[in-house]
Amino acid sequence: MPRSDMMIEKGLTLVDAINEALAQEMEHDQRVILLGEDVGLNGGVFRVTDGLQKRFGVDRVVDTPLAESGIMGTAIGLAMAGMRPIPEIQFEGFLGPAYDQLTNHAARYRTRSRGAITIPLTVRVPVGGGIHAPELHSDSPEAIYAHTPGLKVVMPSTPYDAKGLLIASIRDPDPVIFFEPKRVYRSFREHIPEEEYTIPIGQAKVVSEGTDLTVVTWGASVFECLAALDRMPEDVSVELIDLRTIYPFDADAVVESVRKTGRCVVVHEAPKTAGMGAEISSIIQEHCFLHLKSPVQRVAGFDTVMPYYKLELDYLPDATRIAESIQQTLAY
Amino acid sequence: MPRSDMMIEKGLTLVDAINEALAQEMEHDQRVILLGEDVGLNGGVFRVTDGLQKRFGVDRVVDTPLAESGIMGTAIGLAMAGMRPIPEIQFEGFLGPAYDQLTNHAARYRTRSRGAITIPLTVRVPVGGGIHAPELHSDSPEAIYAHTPGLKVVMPSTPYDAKGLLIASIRDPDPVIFFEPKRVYRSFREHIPEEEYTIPIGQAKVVSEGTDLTVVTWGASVFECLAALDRMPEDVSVELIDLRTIYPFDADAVVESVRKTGRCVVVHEAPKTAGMGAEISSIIQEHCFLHLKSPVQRVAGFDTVMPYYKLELDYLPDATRIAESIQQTLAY
Amino acid sequence: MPLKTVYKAQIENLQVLDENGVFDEKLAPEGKPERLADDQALEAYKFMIVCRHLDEVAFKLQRSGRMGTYPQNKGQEAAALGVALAARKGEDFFCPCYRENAALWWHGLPMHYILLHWMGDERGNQIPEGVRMTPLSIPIGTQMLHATGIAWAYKIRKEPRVAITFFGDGATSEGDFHEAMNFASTLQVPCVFICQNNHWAISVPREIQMNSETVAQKAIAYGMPTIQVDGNDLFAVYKAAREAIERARAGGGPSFIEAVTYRLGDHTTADDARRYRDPNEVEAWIGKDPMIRLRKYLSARGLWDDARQAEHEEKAKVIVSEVVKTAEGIEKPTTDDIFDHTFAGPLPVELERQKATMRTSSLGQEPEQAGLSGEARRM
Amino acid sequence: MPLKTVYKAQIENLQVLDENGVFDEKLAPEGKPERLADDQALEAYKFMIVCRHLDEVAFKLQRSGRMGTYPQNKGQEAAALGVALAARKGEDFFCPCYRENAALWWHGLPMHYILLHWMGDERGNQIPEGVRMTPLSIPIGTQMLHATGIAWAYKIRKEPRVAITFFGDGATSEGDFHEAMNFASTLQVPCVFICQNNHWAISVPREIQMNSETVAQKAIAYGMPTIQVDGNDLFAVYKAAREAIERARAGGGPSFIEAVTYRLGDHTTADDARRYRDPNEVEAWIGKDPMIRLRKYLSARGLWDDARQAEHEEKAKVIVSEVVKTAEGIEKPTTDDIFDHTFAGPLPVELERQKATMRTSSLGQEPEQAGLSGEARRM
Ligand SMILES: Cc1ncc(C[n+]2csc(CCOP(=O)(O)OP(=O)(O)O)c2C)c(N)n1
Ligand SMILES: Cc1ncc(C[n+]2csc(CCOP(=O)(O)OP(=O)(O)O)c2C)c(N)n1
Ligand SMILES: [Mg+2]
Ligand SMILES: [Mg+2]
Repeated sequence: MPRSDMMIEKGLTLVDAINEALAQEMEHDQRVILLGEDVGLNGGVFRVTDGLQKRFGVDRVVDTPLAESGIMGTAIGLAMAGMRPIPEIQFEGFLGPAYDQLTNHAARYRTRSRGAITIPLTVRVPVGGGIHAPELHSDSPEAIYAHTPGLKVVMPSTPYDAKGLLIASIRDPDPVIFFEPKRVYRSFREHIPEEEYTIPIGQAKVVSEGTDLTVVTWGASVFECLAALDRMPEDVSVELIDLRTIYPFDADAVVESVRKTGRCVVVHEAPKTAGMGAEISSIIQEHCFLHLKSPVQRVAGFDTVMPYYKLELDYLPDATRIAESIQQTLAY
Repeated sequence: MPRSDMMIEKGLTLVDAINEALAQEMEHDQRVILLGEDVGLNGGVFRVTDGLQKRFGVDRVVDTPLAESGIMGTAIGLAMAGMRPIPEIQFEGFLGPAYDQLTNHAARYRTRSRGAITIPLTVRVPVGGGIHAPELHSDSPEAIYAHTPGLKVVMPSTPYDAKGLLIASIRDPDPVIFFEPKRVYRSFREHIPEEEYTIPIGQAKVVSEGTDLTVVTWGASVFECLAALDRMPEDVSVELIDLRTIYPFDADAVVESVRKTGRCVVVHEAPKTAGMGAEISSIIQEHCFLHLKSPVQRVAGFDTVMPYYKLELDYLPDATRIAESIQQTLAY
Repeated sequence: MPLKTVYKAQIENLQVLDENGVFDEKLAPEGKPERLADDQALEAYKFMIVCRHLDEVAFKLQRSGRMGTYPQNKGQEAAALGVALAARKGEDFFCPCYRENAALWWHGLPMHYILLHWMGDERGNQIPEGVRMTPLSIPIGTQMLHATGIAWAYKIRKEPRVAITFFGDGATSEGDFHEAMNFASTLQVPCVFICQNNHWAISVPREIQMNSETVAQKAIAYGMPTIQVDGNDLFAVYKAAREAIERARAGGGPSFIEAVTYRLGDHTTADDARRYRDPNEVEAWIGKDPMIRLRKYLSARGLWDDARQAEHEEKAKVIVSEVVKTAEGIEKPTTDDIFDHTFAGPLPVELERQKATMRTSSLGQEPEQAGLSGEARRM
Repeated sequence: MPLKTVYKAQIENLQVLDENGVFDEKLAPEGKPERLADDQALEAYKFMIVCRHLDEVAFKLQRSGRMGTYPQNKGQEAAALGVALAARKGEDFFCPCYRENAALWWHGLPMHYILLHWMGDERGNQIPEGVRMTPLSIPIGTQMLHATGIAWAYKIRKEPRVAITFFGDGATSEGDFHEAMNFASTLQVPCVFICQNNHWAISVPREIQMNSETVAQKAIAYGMPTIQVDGNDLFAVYKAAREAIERARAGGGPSFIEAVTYRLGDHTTADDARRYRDPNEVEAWIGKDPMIRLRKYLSARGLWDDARQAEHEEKAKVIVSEVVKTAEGIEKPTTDDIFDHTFAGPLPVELERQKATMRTSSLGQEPEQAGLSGEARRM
């Protein structure tokens, strides 16, 4: 699909970038098919697959029955049979019914069959809070899947990264969960290459360089962190790392940065306890022990169920909480 | 049921202790019912519910259809309606199909209804490896549930703890996952009180006191750690903590110990990345930063799918790996 | 007999009051319990006017930014209310989805609760004492298992109560639907399954959702009594629901009812059905609106006229604006509310700390750590 | 017509060869493709002898500590093999459970693979090139969705192949069964669902598992062609499977077959069925053994006698001992095997480190850290 005037002029949103990546991969690889609830004529509830059924036909962009385990399980079958299925789960809260197929089959098949059967599928899932959605539409379960061997877990925060990482995920011969931070879907536009490109899974991105403290984050929180950085005094130099891939995450980038800065704050929306922040904090401790000038801090969601939207902004880590934690860490 | 001669003479196994706790709670509380696959006449595949259907009838010890989501979901309904259901999931690998009901309903109902509807259920689940079982019968998913707000996660390692913690779990007004380390089911006997008693959820146990290093673990790994301690030189004094409750875990006990010893090794069977070891390591760093003489080490399962049984002992952390890590940590 | 028929089944369709207001007296003879009496029908109609009005107002609240996403119930009032009328208020229990507001309100849920829910406030789920239902359910297809479990408890305790669960056509595709039906049938619990087949699951029409000719036949898999009814016909729904509920109460086990109806509005306010739905189809169903035919029936019996219609529409406005005022008058919860209902007892230490400080970072939380920070600088 | 029948269905039961060896010529006339020819029946019988023998030996391997848990297939060979005979080897695809070894072996799975699997070795799942099946499946009820997806791929690519999935009566209680059936039917994919109803799911009898009179009627929910067959009758299974498979291949969509059979052994070697099963029930089914009646049939046709039986039992012993030798001759995998198949590409750094050191702790892993430890002591 040629880009719209708006896209040419102002750039692409995250939604546009994902849509373009899907279209381009479908164009050059007949094995790629999309399946899920309302992904067809309706173009998905976030319109991410808009226009794709019209373009590629009802056999390649398929509205399925309302059954997440069915979507994941048949996608696994499609993948076994040589297709490159891209199932969409409408919201991260509805990964629940697909959990068994995803973790006990998709994630295990390569190793349980010692390579004889492989599952090249990419599960697209909107993730995270902040859009005033109903219950179970605002969670951040990335740590659950990072703890599940055999899965790769990706979460881009920008249109550029989304396109490159999605293409890399689709081409990856193993199952990838591709989390799309829904708060960022249309929050800004970015000029990105029209041709296809990939960004390697597992590489973090240094969003801003710094020497006094490292902030590690991903997804929509990247923008809260940027806002927090804006509030820092001139003489404070913070390095901001967007992890982009949650598993396998770029420990080297994190460790290198913290060995330089000696201080770190990890930020994520998911509950603190046993979240990815714990993993990153531990890895830092293990590999930067003697460089650490203060304990790694975790600015995360609380260990409660994500509240309904009247309170969601109180729950989510925001620039204020992040900035405060940075300052406390610097002052330690 | 009166204790057998064997029990009187040699003590109770973990299986016996759980069976006794169930029987006693069923005896004094008509609301308690057991449900699950094969829990009735067959007494469960591990015989944990042996004799209970005969004693309490088919209405209180119920063989259900083969459907874990159904077991969990109807147990939730029973709990809503004032019963105290104790569903059994046959192996931790089969929590998968029940994941949605457990995490999106059982765990959330109290807070989503602001206390109007509560779910006092105790899910019993055999857990862990080491018994030469088939695929999906040897996993350790405790971190997944510790990261799920609204659930309590318990894992006793001894008959005494199992009885006291199970009774506490059943009486707890909220959902509890009660993991039973299957490797310990019949591995030893212990004399425990015949009358009912409870052990508070959330309290760790100091298995052995020490001053040089703290080992934190739970479940079957407790015994690997004890074996490792046996191999330590005379002059090395290790404090061994059995966490017993995974969520909410006893951070105070851990922190207090590490503030004393300055060194810590966390041991668990689950994969390392984003496992509970990460949480414990992070909490220690946060609260013992200046007391730490060496980085907290994690001796855990590898970040791979749990292998079939020919290789399971290579996968599971054993006394050798634990002892080595203790020594490296002490030498740091 | 080597090729023999070992099982037979069929599905009946019930309609009592058709879309022209024609009533089949044979199916629901005057004065018989399976026939809604005039006063009941009248009350039901008046109630529907209020429900419909609140539904329209809720839509507008969302449009004007005063409420989050809202799924309109328009056109499905008879399916909900027919069941509610057949169930015993204060005794039987509902496990709803989100398109049977009328049933919940009829059974005592304060009307503003549903607005509160969609305003992103859990207190809209804090079902008052004595009102017997679970809150609206967001994850599709999951609540039927709860109804089955609740009904199971009734059976165990020998209480003459029935659990009734509502769900859509789309929900019948979820595995949990299957498991609930099977548990209910094998355990023979007093549970009634009401499927509001409104022909759509967001943008997915029934034919893509399933390949069966009826939804009702899904119950055949479980050997469960089942029927298809005209869900826009209050009398048919009432008759079928009454039969199923009383059978369940009498120990006769669960039943399934497919109420054939139609989603007249968009899926929710976040949806635009014009993207995927033929307007002619909607047009055709507008004529089958359950309220139109009930009004015709009442008018034909001399119980209703334009004046009363106008009067009750006015009354509805007053009631509804009161409901909106109540909902909007409820202040934002405090942040303590995020924490306080996580567990029954005192909060775990870490969670208590999070609540007290509204922070998850460890620095600045513990007095001892504050003291230690001096040491840190010396390092 | 306000109360009208909108749907009708019935379930047929097919038996061609009864337990006394009596054959219904009308149902499968000599020479017709739906009738197994003599040479096929003969080959099948000989194969069953080997399968049965290997099954018994596997049981003993477990008892003598040379293998882990094993689920015997005894008594269910006809249900498996009847389907395998009707499917095209090298083209059609199986998604099995664990009680249709005969079908997998017939379609080319080296026999020792199944022993390897139960010996706790993933290489028993490393299906060789050209053999078209997934490995044995442990989590009950989950593999039918894979078959549906595979069949879907065939449909998309217009390949004349069929995916065939086997599962037990217990498996039909899982939500995934329902979702697979619904996806298969709505998408009209070439998938055949074979339920081996062996009356038990571990200790749970069919009547507690479900309240339906047949398993076959579960397919009515999906508008899917369905039949109940005598699963101990190779001819009935073959005829029904052939019809379903060829219908699927021709674009006629999925089918369901309930093969009524019986688990003659314990659930697995870890089970003791005497705890829950009436020995009289087992006794009655021993007489219905699929091999007994097939032998009668072949004998009646002059194709079999005691001498050939003895001869082939001897042959089976030789084959089976070879299979056991092969399985036991395979050395324990290296620990690298734990890691190497986690992902296609090079392992992530941390995982590579774990593989290289067989450790998860960070100390003693990195040279730099080793260097740092001097610093640490100075601290
Ligand atoms: C488990 C789950 N998956 C997906 C969704 C997203 N979703 C919300 S409503 C809906 C369609 C429901 O259709 P149906 O059951 O027919 O009910 P209706 O809305 O038509 O009343 C979907 C897919 C959800 N809420 N829950
Ligand atoms: C999801 C899941 N739940 C539970 C089990 C434990 N389990 C193994 S076999 C079995 C019974 C299976 O019965 P059925 O489907 O009838 O097959 P059969 O063993 O009779 O061939 C159970 C409950 C499992 N393997 N997977
Ligand atoms: Mg619908
Ligand atoms: Mg069975």
